[in-house]
Amino acid sequence: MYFSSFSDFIHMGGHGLYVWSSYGIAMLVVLWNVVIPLLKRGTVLASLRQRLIRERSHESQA
Amino acid sequence: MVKVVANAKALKKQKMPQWFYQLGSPRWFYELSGKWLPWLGGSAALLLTIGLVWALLFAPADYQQGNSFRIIYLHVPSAFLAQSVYLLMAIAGAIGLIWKMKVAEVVAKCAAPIGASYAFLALVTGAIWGKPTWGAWWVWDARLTSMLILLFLYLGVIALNSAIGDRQMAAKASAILAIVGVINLPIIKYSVDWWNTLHQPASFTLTEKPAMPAEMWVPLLLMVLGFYALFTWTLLTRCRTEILERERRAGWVCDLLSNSQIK
Amino acid sequence: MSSPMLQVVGLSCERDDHDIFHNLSFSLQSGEILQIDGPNGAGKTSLIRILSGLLQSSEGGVYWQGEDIAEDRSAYNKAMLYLGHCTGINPSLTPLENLQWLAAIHTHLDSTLIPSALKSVALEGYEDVPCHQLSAGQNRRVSLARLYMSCATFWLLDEPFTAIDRQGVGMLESQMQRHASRGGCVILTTHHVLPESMCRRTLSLRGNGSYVIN
Amino acid sequence: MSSPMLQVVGLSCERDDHDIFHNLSFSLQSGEILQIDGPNGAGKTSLIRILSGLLQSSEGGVYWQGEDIAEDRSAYNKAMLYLGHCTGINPSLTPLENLQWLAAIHTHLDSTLIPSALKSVALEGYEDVPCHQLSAGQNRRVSLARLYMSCATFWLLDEPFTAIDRQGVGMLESQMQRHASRGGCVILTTHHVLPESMCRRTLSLRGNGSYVIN
Amino acid sequence: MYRELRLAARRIFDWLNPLVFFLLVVCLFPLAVSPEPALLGKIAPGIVWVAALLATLLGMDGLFRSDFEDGSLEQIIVGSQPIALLISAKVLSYWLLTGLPLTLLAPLLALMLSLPVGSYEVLCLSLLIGTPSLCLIGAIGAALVVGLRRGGVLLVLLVLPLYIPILIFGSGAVTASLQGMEATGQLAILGAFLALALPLAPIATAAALRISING
Amino acid sequence: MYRELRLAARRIFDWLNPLVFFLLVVCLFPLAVSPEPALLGKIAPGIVWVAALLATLLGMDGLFRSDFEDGSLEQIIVGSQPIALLISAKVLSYWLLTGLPLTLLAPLLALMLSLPVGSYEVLCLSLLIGTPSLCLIGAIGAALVVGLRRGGVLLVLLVLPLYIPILIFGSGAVTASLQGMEATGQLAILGAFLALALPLAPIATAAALRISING
Ligand code: HEM
Ligand SMILES: Nc1ncnc2c1ncn2[C@@H]1O[C@H](COP(=O)(O)OP(=O)(O)OP(=O)(O)O)[C@@H](O)[C@H]1O
Ligand SMILES: Nc1ncnc2c1ncn2[C@@H]1O[C@H](COP(=O)(O)OP(=O)(O)OP(=O)(O)O)[C@@H](O)[C@H]1O
Ligand SMILES: [Mg+2]
Ligand SMILES: [Mg+2]
Repeated sequence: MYFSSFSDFIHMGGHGLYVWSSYGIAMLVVLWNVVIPLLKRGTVLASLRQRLIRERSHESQA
Repeated sequence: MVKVVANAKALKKQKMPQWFYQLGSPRWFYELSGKWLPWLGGSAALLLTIGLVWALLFAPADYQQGNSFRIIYLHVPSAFLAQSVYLLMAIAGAIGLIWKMKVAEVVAKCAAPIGASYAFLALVTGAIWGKPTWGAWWVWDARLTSMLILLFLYLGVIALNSAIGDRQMAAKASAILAIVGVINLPIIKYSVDWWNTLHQPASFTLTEKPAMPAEMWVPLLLMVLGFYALFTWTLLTRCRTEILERERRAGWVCDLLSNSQIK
Repeated sequence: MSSPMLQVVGLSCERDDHDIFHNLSFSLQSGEILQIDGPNGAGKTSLIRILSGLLQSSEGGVYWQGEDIAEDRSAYNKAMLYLGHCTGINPSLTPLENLQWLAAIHTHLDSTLIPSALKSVALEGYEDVPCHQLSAGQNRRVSLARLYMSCATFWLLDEPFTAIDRQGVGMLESQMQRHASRGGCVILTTHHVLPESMCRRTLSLRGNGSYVIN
Repeated sequence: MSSPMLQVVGLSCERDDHDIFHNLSFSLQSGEILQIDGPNGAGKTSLIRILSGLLQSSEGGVYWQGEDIAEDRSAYNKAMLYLGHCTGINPSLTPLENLQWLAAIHTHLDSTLIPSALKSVALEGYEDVPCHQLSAGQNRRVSLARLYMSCATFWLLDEPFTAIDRQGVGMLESQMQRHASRGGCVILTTHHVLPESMCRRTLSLRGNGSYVIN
Repeated sequence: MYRELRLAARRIFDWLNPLVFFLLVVCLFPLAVSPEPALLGKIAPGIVWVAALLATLLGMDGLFRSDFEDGSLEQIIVGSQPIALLISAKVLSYWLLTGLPLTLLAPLLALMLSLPVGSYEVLCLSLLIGTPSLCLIGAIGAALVVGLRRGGVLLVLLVLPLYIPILIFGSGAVTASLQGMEATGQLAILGAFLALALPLAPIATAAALRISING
Repeated sequence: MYRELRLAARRIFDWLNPLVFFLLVVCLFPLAVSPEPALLGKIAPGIVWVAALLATLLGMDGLFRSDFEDGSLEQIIVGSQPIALLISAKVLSYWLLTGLPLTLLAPLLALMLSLPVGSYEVLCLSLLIGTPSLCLIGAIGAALVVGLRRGGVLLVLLVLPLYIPILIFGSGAVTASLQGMEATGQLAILGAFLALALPLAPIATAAALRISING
């Protein structure tokens, strides 16, 4: 363990703001890269299913 | 006569090995990537967690830069990724153009926003790091400039892709742009290198041992590997969605959709 | 029977979601005129553009004298005259200059025939007026003047009669017949009722993916 | 006799050097249909544009219910539906959005009638497709849907049948007749031969400056 | 107005484009001139203002062109709404999609050009007041050239001279604040331009459109 | 080629326009930045080069657009001449109407920006070698966006990043000569770019046009 106390860890020897904001932004970018594909997959699957159901019902009518 | 021509076409296709065409089959790609996905996700999570804890808690501070040095664990992996993703995108685009391989088109399209996000991250972390180190958020240095241009190249590809309605046209047009852009990459890199430089030289090379102590570069290596694994996971997930959308009328997709287990 | 000039095999066209037409096959002999017919949005223009090589079909092939047009464009381009919805006429140039330019890029157009062609489409006296000062029909006529200066075997015309007056329509019809009787072949789309005297086949697109030929 | 709706007095049109037509006068009663006829370049479009107020005549005036349209545009604009060579359809918008926009700038268009109007021109199901993905005839149909949602008295249509299929032409003709029988009036240009059943007058421009009305 | 915004929203990237252009043009200068922060800081107000001006001008060319080509403009003229009002709506939505984001992006660029932090406020304020005038004046030019082929280049010619006073006072305001002086005077003049252009420019534009359509 | 030149000659002002744009943009800087000769002289190479770049880019958007709209492009594609050849002719005539006059005008502007006389030669030479590459690369972008609405702004985004190396070496050459150094290195690199772009860019443009037409 490099840091001796939690406040040291937050403070980062005066560079806390820089380090933590970078890690924060990185977190956002990583989250964006994880969440967006999953969300998109969800919506696309739902809409494709809907389509399929609609088309099937059309076919059975015809 | 028509048959003869068709045969000639088939012959031409035979020039590439079989696996190449298998990879080109969206269904095959979809099924294979489905098997890889959990492993990739798992290893990305593992590598990133270990790397992060090590980087933040255990790695020593740099004797000159102090703790701001810890930004390297984000900056370098994202900078590496941003560049290799562009190359990947251009190669996939070229394959899509030359062999009309659908999967390659999909890969090229899906790689662009991911690459742009890492280029953005590299820029932002670099800028934040620059403030304590160089005393300025931004300087017109070679590396920084070339990274900025890379981001613009990504944005151009994305914008072109979204501006063209037709999917195939969009894929082909942005492939051309990506390929032209790739010629530009080394040019920018060397021209600006030669033009003005402040940024650190490479710390990792294939041939030499890193100058940093191991407790510094091992977590960096872990982070780099973790970022690559995460990128692959994101890419595959995006591609799978895109493939479903494109192939929605194919039989196998309909079967897949009516199978309610798949989420 | 002689081998067909143009052969269309299993052509399908897909735009966005739905099939425009599916598995369309026909062939055209020298001396034939084929009218493509069908309601708005049936896919006539799409078919013409595929035949011209401007649009890619999702399946199937088009063969000109046995050669796939996707493989070797140059022979086909030399033998084909294409006239689309857009006329290819630059509004800032005069009819004369426009036709000169067209003759320069198409080997089948003979630039020495330009004056007589302009006369045939009743544009004598307008040679030197910039095209943006011409009426809609006059602009189409400039483009149609190509039919009077071309030695291409195959004419591919998308709604050639748009904006043309009645007399002009009759004149164009007889020009097409003349071309066919000389051994050329013509494919055209139009909503006009062609005269009985004009012997031709029709391909009717139904708008639901199916088609009829007779 | 009731006073005429539209009165055209001594109209002349000169473009560049030459007279297109000279001293043209006619008037239109409520319930009448007037077809403007003539060879290409005779000046039909020029006349229509003068009547719409888009082009200025070199001489003469156009009077709507006794008022010079050059003096007071707003009353005239509220009563007139103009459909030109260009459709006024933005290719990036959908048919629905296009008609909504048109309804917003024209008080005589009723936006609640858009769905039924689109149905009348056989564009049901295309409401949400961007117009650049529609065929030539479908684009014209979007613009023509206005005829089914307008309470304007006076329709001014320049070649409304361009690119429309045969069935569509019949449908439009009956819509115009319905409008006339309700007391509206219509001026249209077309090269089509209108059916005998459609009672109308014709104004034939000769292309040499003279004209005939019957 | 609604249609305009919708048209723009159709392509989400459309409204990113002027921004990216702005950013790119600003980036060209350090590359072409010199990367020294001291020199850059000195020329920064001028560069940002010139870039903003060019970014506004760039898309202006297309403001009425597509409406002209597809006949929408004819419909507007034979329509029953006041033309000047429709034009104001169009210009407003154009500004919302270019001028406003430009203003918001300006501090970032100022940072990249090492402009001292104290001048950011004046920079943004001057852009906020100045860019609407640019849009309004540009619209007059766009209306004049709409029927012409290659109108784009002609437009630049017509409009740039009119832009010069705005440019001078806009960049002057920032330069003044850079030198520690008050910039209120210049900003007030910019405001006066805007107050003048807001009612008058749409009327001039409407007249120009009528002329262009009479072709 | 002949048609292109004739088209341009039709409007005599067409080929004056990029020049006037170039002139105006260059004049904006003394107004926006500061009229001090010492400062201006220092930033002059960069400004002239950026203005030349923008002037080239400005008309680029229309290079294929009118041909696309009136159907000439379809005719070129179904025509029997090699497409890349026709494109080269088109780009060449575009350059003759923009790049070349720009190069000839540059000394005048350099004078206005108080650039020392010794650098004029290098400035002209760098523009002479550099602007054809700009035109060739721009044509690729123009071909990609030709079918799109508001392609103009997108074009800038696509093409500017590709212009940057040329800009750096072009203005670098002038700056070097300003500081009394040899500029041969930069000029040689510009020449190499041109040698690369001359055969390759028309091919890429042709491919892009084929794709754009397939709509
Ligand atoms: C906005 C600012 C910055 C940008 C755009 C940027 C960009 C880059 C890029 C593109 C790389 C990858 C280089 C390669 O692939 O060889 C990189 C690596 C690196 N950067 Fe930065 N950088 C920035 C600021 C900084 C700062 C302020 C520092 C520290 C003082 C820094 C330190 C490093 C280090 C140590 C590497 C690893 C070099 C290597 O292993 O190749 N960077 N940066
Ligand atoms: N902008 C213009 N400038 C000068 N002359 C023009 C212009 N537009 C048309 N003309 C001329 O005016 C005459 C009439 O043109 P107009 O467009 O009115 O004809 P039209 O009867 O509508 O023909 P069409 O049946 O081909 O549509 C033509 O001879 C044409 O050359
Ligand atoms: N660029 C496009 N993208 C997607 N779909 C399109 C595109 N162009 C046309 N379509 C669709 O393809 C179908 C056929 O269009 P096409 O233009 O071939 O019809 P057409 O038979 O020529 O009709 P018209 O008689 O109106 O000219 C239409 O339903 C149309 O909606
Ligand atoms: Mg059609
Ligand atoms: Mg007409």
